[in-house]
Amino acid sequence: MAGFDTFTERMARGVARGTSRRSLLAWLGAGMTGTAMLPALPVARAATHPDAARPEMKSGTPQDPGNPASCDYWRYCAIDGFLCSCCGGTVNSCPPGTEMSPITWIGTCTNPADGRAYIISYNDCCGVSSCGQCLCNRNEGDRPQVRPQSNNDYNWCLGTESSIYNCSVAAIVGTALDQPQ
Amino acid sequence: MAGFDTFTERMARGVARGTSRRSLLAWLGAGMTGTAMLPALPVARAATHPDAARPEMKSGTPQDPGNPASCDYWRYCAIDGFLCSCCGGTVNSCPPGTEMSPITWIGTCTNPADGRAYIISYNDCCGVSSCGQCLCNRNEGDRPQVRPQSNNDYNWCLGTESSIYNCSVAAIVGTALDQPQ
Amino acid sequence: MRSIIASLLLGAAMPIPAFADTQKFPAPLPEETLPSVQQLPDKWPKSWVLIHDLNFASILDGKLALVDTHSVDRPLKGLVRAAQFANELIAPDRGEIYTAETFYSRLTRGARTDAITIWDMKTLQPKGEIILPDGKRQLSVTYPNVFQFTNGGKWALVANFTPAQSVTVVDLEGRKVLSEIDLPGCTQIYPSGQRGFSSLCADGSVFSVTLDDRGQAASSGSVAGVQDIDRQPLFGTPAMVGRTAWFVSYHGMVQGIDLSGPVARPLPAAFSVGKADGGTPQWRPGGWQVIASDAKGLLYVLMSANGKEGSHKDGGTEVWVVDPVRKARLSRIALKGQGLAIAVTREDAPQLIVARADGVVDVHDAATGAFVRTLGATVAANPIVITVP
Amino acid sequence: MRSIIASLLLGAAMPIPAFADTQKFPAPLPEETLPSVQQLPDKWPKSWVLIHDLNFASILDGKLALVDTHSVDRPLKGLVRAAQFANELIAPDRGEIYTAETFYSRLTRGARTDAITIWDMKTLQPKGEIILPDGKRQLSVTYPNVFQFTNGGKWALVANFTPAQSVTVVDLEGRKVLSEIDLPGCTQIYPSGQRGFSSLCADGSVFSVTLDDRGQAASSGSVAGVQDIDRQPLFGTPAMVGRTAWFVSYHGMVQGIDLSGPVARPLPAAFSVGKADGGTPQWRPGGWQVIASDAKGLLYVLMSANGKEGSHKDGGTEVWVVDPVRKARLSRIALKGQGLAIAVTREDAPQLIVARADGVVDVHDAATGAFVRTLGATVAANPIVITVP
Repeated sequence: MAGFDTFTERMARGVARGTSRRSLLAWLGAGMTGTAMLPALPVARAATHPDAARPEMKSGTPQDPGNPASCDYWRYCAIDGFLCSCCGGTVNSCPPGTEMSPITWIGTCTNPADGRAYIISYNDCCGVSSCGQCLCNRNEGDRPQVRPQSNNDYNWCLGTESSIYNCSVAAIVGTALDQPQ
Repeated sequence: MAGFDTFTERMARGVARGTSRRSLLAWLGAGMTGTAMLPALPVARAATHPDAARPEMKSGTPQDPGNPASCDYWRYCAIDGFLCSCCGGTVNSCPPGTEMSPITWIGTCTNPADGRAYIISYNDCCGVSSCGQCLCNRNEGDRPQVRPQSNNDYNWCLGTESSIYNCSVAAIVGTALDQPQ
Repeated sequence: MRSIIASLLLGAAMPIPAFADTQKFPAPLPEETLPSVQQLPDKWPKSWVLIHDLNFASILDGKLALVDTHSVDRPLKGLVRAAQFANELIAPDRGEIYTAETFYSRLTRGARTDAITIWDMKTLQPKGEIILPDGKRQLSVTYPNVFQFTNGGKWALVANFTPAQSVTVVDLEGRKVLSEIDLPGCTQIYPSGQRGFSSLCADGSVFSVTLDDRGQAASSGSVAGVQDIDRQPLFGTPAMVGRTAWFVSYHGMVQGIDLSGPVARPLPAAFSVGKADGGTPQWRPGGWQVIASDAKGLLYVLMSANGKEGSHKDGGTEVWVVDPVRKARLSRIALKGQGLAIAVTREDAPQLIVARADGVVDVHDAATGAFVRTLGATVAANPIVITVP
Repeated sequence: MRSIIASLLLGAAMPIPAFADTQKFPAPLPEETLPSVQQLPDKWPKSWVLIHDLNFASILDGKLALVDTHSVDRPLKGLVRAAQFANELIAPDRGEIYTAETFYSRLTRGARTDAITIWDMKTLQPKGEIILPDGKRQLSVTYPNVFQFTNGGKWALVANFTPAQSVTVVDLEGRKVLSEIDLPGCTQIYPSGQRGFSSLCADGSVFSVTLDDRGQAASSGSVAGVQDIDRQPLFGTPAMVGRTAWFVSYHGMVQGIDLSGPVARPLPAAFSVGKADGGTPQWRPGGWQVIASDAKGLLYVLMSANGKEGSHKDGGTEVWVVDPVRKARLSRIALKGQGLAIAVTREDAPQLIVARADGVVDVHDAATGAFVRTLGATVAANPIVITVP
C-alpha cells in the first residue's frame, strides 16, 4: 500500500480539521429538545420479554434520580443495548465474567435533578453473550457511523479479549463545559 | 477397557431381553387416553413469539386432517421442538440448508380421520441454528431417556455432519400392527 | 422399514375415537420417504427477499430468513447463518449468497475467525469460505454498506473497524483476499466507478478510491461538504437507482450522489420529502432501513410523526413516495404498525415490504399503497434489514 | 480524562428544565471510575442458585444465570456460558463451576469440539478447559444426571450418546481424560460408592460400576426390576438426600435408591405422593425438574392437576411435600403459575425456588409454603434446571 500513503495522510489531516472542537461546540447549541418525552423504543419493546415487569431499582442519591433498570433513566439518553444494571453489573460497572471496553461512544444527557448536562460514556461489556435483559435504545445526539464516537450502532467491544457483546453501562465522565443556557 | 468387556456384553444381552417385542406390545394396551384434549404445552407457550398467530396451513387431504403449523395436529402427539412446517420444510421434509437425521425417535399417534394408529418418525433437521418458529412439545408415549427411541429430549442430530438442531418433522413410517381396539 | 419400526413400537396407541371412519378410508395413509430435504426453485421468484435477523437475544447467532412475501401460510423458506453482526450479499447470476461473519473457537472466547461464507442459493448449503485476516471486520448493528460488491460483482469489499478504519478487498471468484485499503476518518462502502468505492467522511466529505487489477488503490478523489453531520446528517444506508445513491437526512432532505464515475459526484439541489400536519412535533424519517427505491426510480421513505432529535431509529408509521426527478412527493402510505425497515420488490406488480418493530412483516401494493397481506411475526425475531435480490 | 472527553463533546446537550435545582446541588455528580467490573463475594450466599437457560431460540447459546433469590431488584448477578445443550457442576470447595459444552469452529458447522470449561466462581471468568475426545457428548434438553462428580468431587463423569452409550471419566484436578466406560442400554449417571456410578437401564434394572484409580472399570453389579418403564416410569432426575436418590414416577410413586455402596440398592416399599381431588383426570407429577429435597430430607414434588399420559413435562401448579421416612405427604403448596423446575435452598430458613414455564422465577417459604416474592422473568429466557450449590 506504499503508493497510497500520500492521499490517506492527506485524508487523515482533512478529517482532523473537520472534527475540530469549534464545529462540535457549535453543534451543541443546535436546538435540542428536552428529555421529558419518552422515546418510542420500538426495538426495545419488541425484544424485551413481555413478562419482564421489574420492581424499581434506585440509584440511591437524590441528585441522581430515576431507575437504572428503566430505559427512561436520564443517563440512557444515547444508549443502545442491554442495561448492565439488569445483567449483574450496575449503571457504571460490568457484570462479573465480562470485560469493559476501553473504547466507547459518548453522549450528553441532562440530569433532571441538578439541571446539568453530563458527559456519559457508554462502555460495552464484552466476552459473554447477549445479556437479554432490559434492551434499551435511545438516540439523543446519536449521529451516523461517519462520526464513530457519537454512534451507538458499532459494537464497541474493541480492544477487549472477545468482541462478544453482553451489555452497556452509562458512566459519568464529566460535565459539558459549554452547555447551552 | 479389556477387562470390562465381559460384563458389558452381559449387560447388553440383558437389555436386549428386557426390551422384547412382547413387553412392548403389552405396554401398548395400557390404558392410554385420547387425543381430544389439548396438551398444556407450557414450554411452547413461553417461547413462542406472542404475535406469532398464523393463518391455517392445510395438509391437503381429508384423510390427514388438521394444520401442520399447529401443535395440535394429530401427528405431533410426541414431538418436541420447532415444527419444520413453519421453518421452510414440511411435515415430513427438512428446510433447505439442513440435513435430516437418520436416527430418530418414534411415536404412535391416532389419525382422527381414519381412526388408525400410525407410527410417526420424528426426525430432526440439523446444521442450522434453532428455527425459532412454532415450538411444540407433546409427550404422548414419551418415556424417560432410559428408553432412547421413545424419548424426545435427546438431540437426535446424530450421524449428521453437524449436531446443531433446527426443527423436527413428523413422518408416517407405518401403521401400528397390533393396535388396541 | 415397517417391520423394523414395528419392533420399536413404543409410542402411545390411542383407542379409536367414536367418530373415526375406517370405512371411508379403507387404505391407511402411505409411508413417507425419509430422509427428505425441501428443494428450492432453480431461480428464486421475484417475490422472495432475504430478511436479516440480528437476533438481539443472541447476537452471535444472527440469521438470514429467506421469505416468500406472497405466502401467508409458508412465508419462511429457510434460514442462512449470519453469525455475530454479519452482513450479506446476493449474486443471483452466480446463484450465491455471501455472508461476512465472525466466529470464536469457543463460541464467545478463544481464537477469532472472520470469514466470508459462500452459500448456494438453491440448497442454502455452504460451498466454501474466504478467511478475512486479522479479526478486524466491522461489527455493528446490520448496515448493508459495510459489505458491498465492486468490479462487476467479481470482488467484495469488507469494512474494517478496530476503531481504525480500512476496507479489505476480496476476490470472490478467486476466493482470496487481495488487499487492504486504509480509510482514516471515512465510513461505509458505496461502490463507485467500474472498480472502486466511495465512503462518507467525518468532515462531511465523500472520498472515492479506484482500484487496480490487484486491488490496490490506483487513484482517489474527495468532494467536500456533502453533508452537515451536526445539523442535517444523512442516514448511512441509501436507496440505489441505477448508479445513483439516494440518501435521506434525519430531517427529510434527500441528497443524490452519482457513483457511476471514479469520483463520487453529489447531485445538485437536495430536496425535502415534504411536510405534513399532525407531527408531534414534526414528521421525520425514522427507522433502520428508511429509504428504498423501485424499478421506476421512485423513492420510498419511512416516516415518523414523532420526529425530533433522537427519534431517527424509532421507526415510522407511514411511507412517503417521492419522485427524485421531479423532487416531489407523490403519495403517503399508512402502515399497519411501526415499521423499521422497508424495501420494494422488482416484481411486475412491485410490493412494498415492511418489517415492523414487533417482528411482523407486512406487504403493501407499492403502486397504490394498499395493504395486501401480513406475514405475521413468523420469520425473524428482530428483522432489521430487507434485501431484494 | 475530562479534558479529552470535552473535545469529543458530541452528544445532545439539553436545555436546563425549569424545575432543575442547581442551587440545591451546588456540586455536579462526580466522575466515575472506568473501567469497572462488578465483584462477587468470596463465597456465594446460600440464597444464590444457578438457573440453566436452555435458550430454545438459540440452543447453541445456552447460559447459566447466577441468581440471588433474595433480591427483587437485582436478582441476576451474572451469566456463565453453557453452549449447545450444556451441563454444569459446581464445586464450592474449589471455587469452581464446570460446564460440559459443545462448539463448532463455524458456529453451526465445521470442526466439533466438546470440552469441560472451568470457571472461577468469584470472577465468572474461565480458568481452563479439558477437551473431551471424539465429539460424542450426550446432547439433550438439560438433564443434571448426564454430568456428575465422583471420587469425592475430584473426578467428573460425562455421559456420551452417539446413540451408543458410554461414560467418559475425567480427572478435574489433573485436567485430563482418564477413560471411557461402555454402557450399552443404560442411561444417565448417578454417582455411587466412593469411586463409581450407577445408571438406569432399558430393561428396568440399575447397573453399577466401580472405578479403579486410573478410571477403569473395576467391578460391577446389576439389580433387576427397579422400574417398570412402560407402566410406572421414573423421571430421570432424582432428589438427593445424603447418598439416597429419590426418584418419582410419572404416576407419583416415590422410589429410593441407596447409592452409598459399590452397587446401587433399591430401597424397599415405594410409596405414593398421595391423591387429591380436582384432578382432570388426576394429579400427577409434571414438569422438568419435578422433585427436590431440603436439608431435613423432605421431598418436594411438582404436581399437575391435569395428569394423564403425556402430561409429564407440562409443568405443575402445586408442590407436594413428602416425608420419605414416614412415607406420608405433609402439605400442599399452591404456586403462582405453572412451574417447570423446583429446588430448595440450604439456607437457615430454606426457600422453595420455582422456575415457571413463562420464564418467571418465584420464591416460597419452604417450611410454610407461603409465597414470599417473585423475581419476575428477569434472569433467563427458558429456565429449566435450578442448581443449589
